[in-house]
Amino acid sequence: MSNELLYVTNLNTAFRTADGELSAVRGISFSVDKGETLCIVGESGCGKSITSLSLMGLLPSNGYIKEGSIDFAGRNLTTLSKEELRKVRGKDISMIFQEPMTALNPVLTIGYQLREPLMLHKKISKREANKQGIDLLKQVGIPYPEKRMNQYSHELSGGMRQRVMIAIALACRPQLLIADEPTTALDVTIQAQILDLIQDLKDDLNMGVIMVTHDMGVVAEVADKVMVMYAGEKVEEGDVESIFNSPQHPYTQGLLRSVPDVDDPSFELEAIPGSLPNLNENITGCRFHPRCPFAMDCCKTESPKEYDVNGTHRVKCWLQEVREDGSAREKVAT
Amino acid sequence: MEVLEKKSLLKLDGVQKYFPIKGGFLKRVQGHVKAVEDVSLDVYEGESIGIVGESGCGKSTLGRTILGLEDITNGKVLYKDSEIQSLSGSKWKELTKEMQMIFQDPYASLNPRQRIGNALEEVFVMHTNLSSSERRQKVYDLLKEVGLKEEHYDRYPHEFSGGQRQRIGIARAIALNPSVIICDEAVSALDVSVQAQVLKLLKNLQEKYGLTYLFISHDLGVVRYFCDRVVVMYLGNTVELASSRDLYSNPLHPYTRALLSSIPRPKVGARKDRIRLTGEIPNPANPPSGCPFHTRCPLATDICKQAKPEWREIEKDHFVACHHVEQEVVN
Amino acid sequence: SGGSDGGNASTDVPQELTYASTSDAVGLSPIMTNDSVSSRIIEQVYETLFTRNPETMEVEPKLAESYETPDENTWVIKLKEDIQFTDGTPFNAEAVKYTFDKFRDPKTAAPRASLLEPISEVNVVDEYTVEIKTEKPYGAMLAALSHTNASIVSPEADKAQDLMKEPVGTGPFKFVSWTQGDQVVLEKNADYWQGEPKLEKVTFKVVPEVNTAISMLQTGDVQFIDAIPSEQLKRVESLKNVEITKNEGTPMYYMGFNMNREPMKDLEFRQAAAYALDREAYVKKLNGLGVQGNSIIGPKVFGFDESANEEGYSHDAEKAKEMVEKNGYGDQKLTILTANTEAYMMMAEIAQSQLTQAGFNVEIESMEWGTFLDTTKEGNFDITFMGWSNSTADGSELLYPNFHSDNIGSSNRMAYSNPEFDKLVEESRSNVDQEVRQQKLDEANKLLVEDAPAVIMHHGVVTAAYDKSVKGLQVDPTGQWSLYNVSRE
Amino acid sequence: MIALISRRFIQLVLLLFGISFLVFGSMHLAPGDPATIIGGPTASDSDIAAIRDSLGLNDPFLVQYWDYLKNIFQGDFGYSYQTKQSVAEAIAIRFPNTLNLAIASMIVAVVIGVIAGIISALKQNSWLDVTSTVFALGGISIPNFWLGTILILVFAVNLQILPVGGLSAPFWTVEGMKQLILPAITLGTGSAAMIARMSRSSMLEVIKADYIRTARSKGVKEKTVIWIHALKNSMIPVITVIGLNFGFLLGGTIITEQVFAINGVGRLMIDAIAARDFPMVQGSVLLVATLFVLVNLIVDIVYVFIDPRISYD
Amino acid sequence: MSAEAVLNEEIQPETKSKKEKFLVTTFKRLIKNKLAVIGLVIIALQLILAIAAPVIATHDPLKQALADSELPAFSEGHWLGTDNYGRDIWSRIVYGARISLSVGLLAVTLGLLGGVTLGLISGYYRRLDGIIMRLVDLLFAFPGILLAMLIIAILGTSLVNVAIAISIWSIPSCARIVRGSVLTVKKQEYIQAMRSLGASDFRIHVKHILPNCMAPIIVFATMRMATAILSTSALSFLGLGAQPPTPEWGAMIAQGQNFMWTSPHMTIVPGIAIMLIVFAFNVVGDGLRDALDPNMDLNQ
Ligand SMILES: Nc1ncnc2c1ncn2[C@@H]1O[C@H](COP(=O)(O)OP(=O)(O)OP(=O)(O)O)[C@@H](O)[C@H]1O
Ligand SMILES: Nc1ncnc2c1ncn2[C@@H]1O[C@H](COP(=O)(O)OP(=O)(O)OP(=O)(O)O)[C@@H](O)[C@H]1O
Ligand SMILES: [Mg+2]
Ligand SMILES: [Mg+2]
Repeated sequence: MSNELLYVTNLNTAFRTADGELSAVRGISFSVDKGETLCIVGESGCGKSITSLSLMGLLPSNGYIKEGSIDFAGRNLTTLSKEELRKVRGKDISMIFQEPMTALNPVLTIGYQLREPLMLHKKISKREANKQGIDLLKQVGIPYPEKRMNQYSHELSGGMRQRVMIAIALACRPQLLIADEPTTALDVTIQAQILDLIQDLKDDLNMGVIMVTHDMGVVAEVADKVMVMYAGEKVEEGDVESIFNSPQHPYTQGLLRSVPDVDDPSFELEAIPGSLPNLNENITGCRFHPRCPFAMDCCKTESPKEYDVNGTHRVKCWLQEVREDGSAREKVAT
Repeated sequence: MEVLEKKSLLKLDGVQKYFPIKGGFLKRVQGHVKAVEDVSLDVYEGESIGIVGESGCGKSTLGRTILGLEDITNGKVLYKDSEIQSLSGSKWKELTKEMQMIFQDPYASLNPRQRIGNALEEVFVMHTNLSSSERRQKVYDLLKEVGLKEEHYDRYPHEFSGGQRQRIGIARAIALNPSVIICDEAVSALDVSVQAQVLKLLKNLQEKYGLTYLFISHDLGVVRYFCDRVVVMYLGNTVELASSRDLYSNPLHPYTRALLSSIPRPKVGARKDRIRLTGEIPNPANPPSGCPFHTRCPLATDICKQAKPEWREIEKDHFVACHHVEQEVVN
Repeated sequence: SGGSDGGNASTDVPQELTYASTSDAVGLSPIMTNDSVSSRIIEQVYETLFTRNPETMEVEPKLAESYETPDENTWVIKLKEDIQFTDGTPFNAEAVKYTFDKFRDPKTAAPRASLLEPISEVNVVDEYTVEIKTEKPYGAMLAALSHTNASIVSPEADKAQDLMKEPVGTGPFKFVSWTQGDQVVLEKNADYWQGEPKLEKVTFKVVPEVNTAISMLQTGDVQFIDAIPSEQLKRVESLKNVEITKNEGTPMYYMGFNMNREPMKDLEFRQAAAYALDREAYVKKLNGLGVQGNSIIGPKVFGFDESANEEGYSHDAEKAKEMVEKNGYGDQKLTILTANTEAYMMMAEIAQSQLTQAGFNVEIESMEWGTFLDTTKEGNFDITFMGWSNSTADGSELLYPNFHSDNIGSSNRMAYSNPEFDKLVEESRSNVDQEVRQQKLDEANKLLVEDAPAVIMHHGVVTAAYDKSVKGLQVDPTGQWSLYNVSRE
Repeated sequence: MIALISRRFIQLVLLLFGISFLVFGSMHLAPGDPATIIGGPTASDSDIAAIRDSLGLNDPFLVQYWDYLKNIFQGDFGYSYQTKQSVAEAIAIRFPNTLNLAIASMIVAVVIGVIAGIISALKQNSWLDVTSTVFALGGISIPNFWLGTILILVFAVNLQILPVGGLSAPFWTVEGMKQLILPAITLGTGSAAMIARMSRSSMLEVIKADYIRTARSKGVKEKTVIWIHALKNSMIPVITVIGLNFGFLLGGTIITEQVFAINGVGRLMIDAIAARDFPMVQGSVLLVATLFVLVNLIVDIVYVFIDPRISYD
Repeated sequence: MSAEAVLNEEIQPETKSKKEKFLVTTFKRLIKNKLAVIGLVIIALQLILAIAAPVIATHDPLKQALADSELPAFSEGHWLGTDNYGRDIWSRIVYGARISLSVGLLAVTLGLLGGVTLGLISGYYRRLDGIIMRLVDLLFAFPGILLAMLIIAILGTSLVNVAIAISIWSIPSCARIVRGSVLTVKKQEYIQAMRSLGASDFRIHVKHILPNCMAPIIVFATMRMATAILSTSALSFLGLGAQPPTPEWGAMIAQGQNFMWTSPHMTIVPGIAIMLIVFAFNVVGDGLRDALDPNMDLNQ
């Protein structure tokens, strides 16, 4: 039996809008193994959340998967019926949403929302579910969980809401956890606690994790693999050491340079100049080229191929070709 | 960046905010969540003051209370010597021109039925006499400044990504060049590159206009980079206040230390041993007696359970509320 | 007698009858009420001294034995003996005096007080003889005394209880219960002086909607309804289990002109309007529930003479147009004020259309009943429609209130004033010789028809529809009926 | 909450004062005189004067009002001008019928309305939605008179399975229920229509919300998503409409009461107004006002239970 | 001066185009909805009927022909039959559209104005809530007929007064519906955000709370059309407004009810007319709601 949990090939997701069709995700392929953590990083608006939602089959009403397949534990999720998909969700795959305030139902108690997946998928009594729910809240570090069970989302702080979301997602011990910026609203001590919790579950259950985050510290701590996205495309992918130690794509390099360093008081921030192109912007060649300090002529005309850096590390950048023959260095634009 | 003449712009005096807890069949008030217990603070003109602390310790509530969005339970907030809570009508409008807030939840703070272009333009409609084409131009500039595009003008909030929405919130807050901005997790949803861009923008504005920031954040790296001083809050109380340099190099309060030790470093395998807080997490509705941190403090002794530690200036401009600081310092 | 023949056949049908009316009785005291629904019930529970024979229309004694008029202002009435009210109180001269005195007492504020207004004194002569004195001779005395409102009440009961709620009379039925707004239940008076009635129990049910009442008649929930609106007649006629009676009746409906206003003051105007009205077409629309005629006094009312129908102004569209044109009646906008009930609205709509065709410029203004009464009383109208049920079936009781100048400002809504006519009416009222009265009334009637302050729309037809199992029901021309002889088979 | 309730009761008292004064005033202002109506067209001037006097209508307006108030404080709501019955008693006889009818038709309305509305919302723009829309619109555009009469014709006259009218048996008996069915349907359709449209539209408002997505992400059955997660969020306008309609029904519904020969408050009030029976009108208006305040209080309390963010203090 | 003028000139097309753009996009979204288009067509047709009544009507709507009364539909010369006075029903429907549509629209508009204002204020200001809501209760409890009688007594009888009377009946319902929604909406964070931006209460109400309460208001208004048209008849019966023989749909239905057994078409025909118009307004309302809802994907 293979160790592969999720295998996404050539995922294309688009939106219907007043201005026509917009492609938010453009032909992304990746895989997650059991017990593996894949971190997705990339610029804000590059399509990380939409990729996650595509996997869940929960795109906004104007979004749809145009192309591609999502194989999860041997089944292609894109072809499942609504009902079959429903049975997978929450039990086998669960997701932590990015905005906890709007993602929690304002008129149902935290307790209700937490008990629901437990009772549904584990078929346990309400009382039992309540007990387990309290345990879950305790695990995510919420003080006085008994009381919180009866509260509503607007009575919680931002971080508490986020932790409630996490507790809900973890409730049924899924095989695959998709966490969209799960710890942005948490202070570092609790963040560490949550990351530990996920790590433990991963070890215990052999759970696969897809984590979307901006916090490079978190990436360094939890990731096995990292996928870097830019403007709807995957630009680089590799195991965590390789990405951190030898980032290949100019965007990845820029990203890592922008991380503020706590330990260095004199640190100066460095942002990548320019901004993310619009979804409907028609950019020929490499989508990063307008911002790329190394852009070459070929970058403007032709999409880069995918290059293998080492066994696991792949990158989509013409520079690789240049590097391979080592002759065209001078072509690098300033 | 020594502040020569410290002029207090915003003064918090014993600010306290309790929320009623309702329950039972008739939804009677059964107690109070003591979200902000006792916060006194001088915010100086032109500085950035970071507010950090455990999730749920009352940072957002403090921010909202300062702006008068929550009724204050006790205490006073003085802006330029006038009490904010008693402002009304036109005075209030004046104030909002000078004091702005970036909300923690950008999605919820945008009207779902308003195109974001209009949402931004509205700020100018309310406070300026600009013509509509000027306003529009301003909005385009703002969008560009926060890394969005003119094309985004006609979109609705739900058509954005989390980070994009956050930037809209930022754009809205800086639109009028206020003097004070309360940033509640203003950059948390941004990737590091955009974050860097936005932080630079905020810094530039500060340099240009002498802006003052109250910067609530969990990202201690960002706080260190961005803030001149940092307040650490725990369970509705301030527990430590120092310049960021001092705080990061010489944290005194055990909670601050635990916090700093837990920062994940962006290097693979760089994970240090962090201080794990054990013990019971206190309930804000029924905070522990004495020092609020004693239930989880590795140094806690009997006195911590009985007496609330005083807010003391241990070193110059370094305040802390802990019974055991001297002892620590000596050690 | 009549009832006992049917006795055998009727064994399986309970001797119970349910009657439906569209509104609830106001009350069950003849003294304090003035509405038709109340009078339907009162009629079964109480009795009057005299009664009008439904066939001959002659007044006959009922509780009275006989009467004499020693002088024009005195009526001595002998009463029947050995009659008791259902509470055991004996019926005697005392009771009659009590009833009439109470009725006339201004403190009582009886709504129909005008009925006995000419009476100045009621005296007990002996146990069974009363003497009624009037100031002026009162020709319609017997008609008044046969009016339901002049029913005799039990003095004991009236003192002990509220007759409005718990009536006590000498009639064939006695009161059982009343659920306000819903129903009144009566049961037979086993001790009734003429012998007990055949029906055991009678229910007067309130069914506000005629459609529903007819449905109930069809399903057998109700056995008897009356006053069927003309629009519903076809439906009722189609019901297989239902019998319908239609009799010419005393009610009359007329178009009245405001005699205080121009141009209605103008005889020619009124004539033109009368010519313009195609009353034949209108009466046809009533599906047989109306009788056409020019006479104000209807065929079933005392004082009527066939010749009066020849007088007046029958439909002549050409003549009407001519007159309108000649006098420029079309130049002025006039309103037809009408109460918003079906029957009047129909008159108004048809008349408005016909008058318009003749060149008049008329508009309809409809009003709710209470407002209408007020407005017409104040004389704020040009043309209006009104009706009179003639429950005494006596012409004086029609002409005096409606057209006599005494009543301008109240029931003479048209403010018609004609001394010659007034005199004739007064004579008809003050004469006790019925021949003379007939004569005077006829004269007054013809004068009125000529003068046309009012144009008769139609004379009513009283109707009743009842289940085929109901036998022996007879409806008076006044619309009243007694259930005494009714039985079910 | 207790504060809310007690505040409402104080307001209620003030409201009752206000409305009694207004009604009293407008009855005097409106054309039509009780005495003329009692007397009828036959009455002579002196008859009417006597009636006016006996009703105390010759007193100045404020004196009449003051007397009325004084009596009310002694628990006496007066006597009908026309029938001389006690107002309190007259209302007491009719109110149970009205209440029965109101509850029954509200049940019909809520059940049909909410279900139809939700189905419509879920299958937006499908033939199911269009059908339910058309039915809803039929429900509101068909006059009760018409519907009631047709129902009687079909079910009572032709099929003979239900009684034509009346409401004599208590509603918990079989007979009582049978009597209630047709009027309840007649009355319920209008409210059902409104409720259906309201539910549909508010359901559509919330169905796209993020928390619905969250519910789906938990693998919650679509039914639960709708009936729990979405419904509760969309209930506020629906509850408002239910409250409104219930209030209206409690005030009595003239047409339906007439068509089905139901002895209810609506008919009482309309007859009283027609007869300018001031005390009776007053009594019924005070009842209706009180009921409205109570119903609205309940609605306001329900709001808090539906949406915890709402508070009144 | 001249510079200013130039400036102004520049501005105006801008503002206009922005509003225009909003209307155009809303309209575009609206006409994507097939039902809404049907609704728009029905409304347009009815308007044409009303305006071009003299051309379209086959008979004088007031002309009686007692001999030809109660002809069924599809009779010769009267394709929708005649009423109990022999008047041509089609012609009456056509002319009646004028009154029924204008009274219906006016009444609903007035009712909305009053109701929405009261509802907004009462929902937003806790202090005024009690007073306004009790006022609304008072309006509820105040008997409608008495109100109509008062209006006749004080204002007189006219079609506008009919609309006023009917609109007063809608105010309380509308106010409560709006208030209910405001209570939820005002607690949303974006309203607080607007406050912190210094928005005036008026702006918050009109630009932020109101659009987010639109759905129930649209439903209420479109449904109310039916009630408004139907209640016109009750009022004209009392003498307020259109008097017979003026054709008016509600009155036609009321009159026809007496002939339900013999000539049901007398009620059915105007009934269908009302239903059509109410259907039209409702589906257009639905479409509008969807078109105004940015979250709604109209292309699927
Ligand atoms: N409903 C929608 N309609 C149209 N465009 C949309 C919609 N939702 C998202 N988008 C666009 O799709 C792109 C990808 O969005 P996504 O939410 O995946 O970004 P993200 O990578 O998660 O960013 P962030 O880190 O800021 O959350 C963005 O440019 C966004 O503007
Ligand atoms: N409306 C409310 N009703 C009741 N309790 C509330 C309310 N708002 C906040 N609280 C409580 O007040 C406390 C402080 O909340 P606050 O949002 O200020 O925390 P925070 O410091 O901003 O946390 P985070 O970093 O997680 O955003 C929490 O315990 C929260 O549950
Ligand atoms: Mg995202
Ligand atoms: Mg917060």
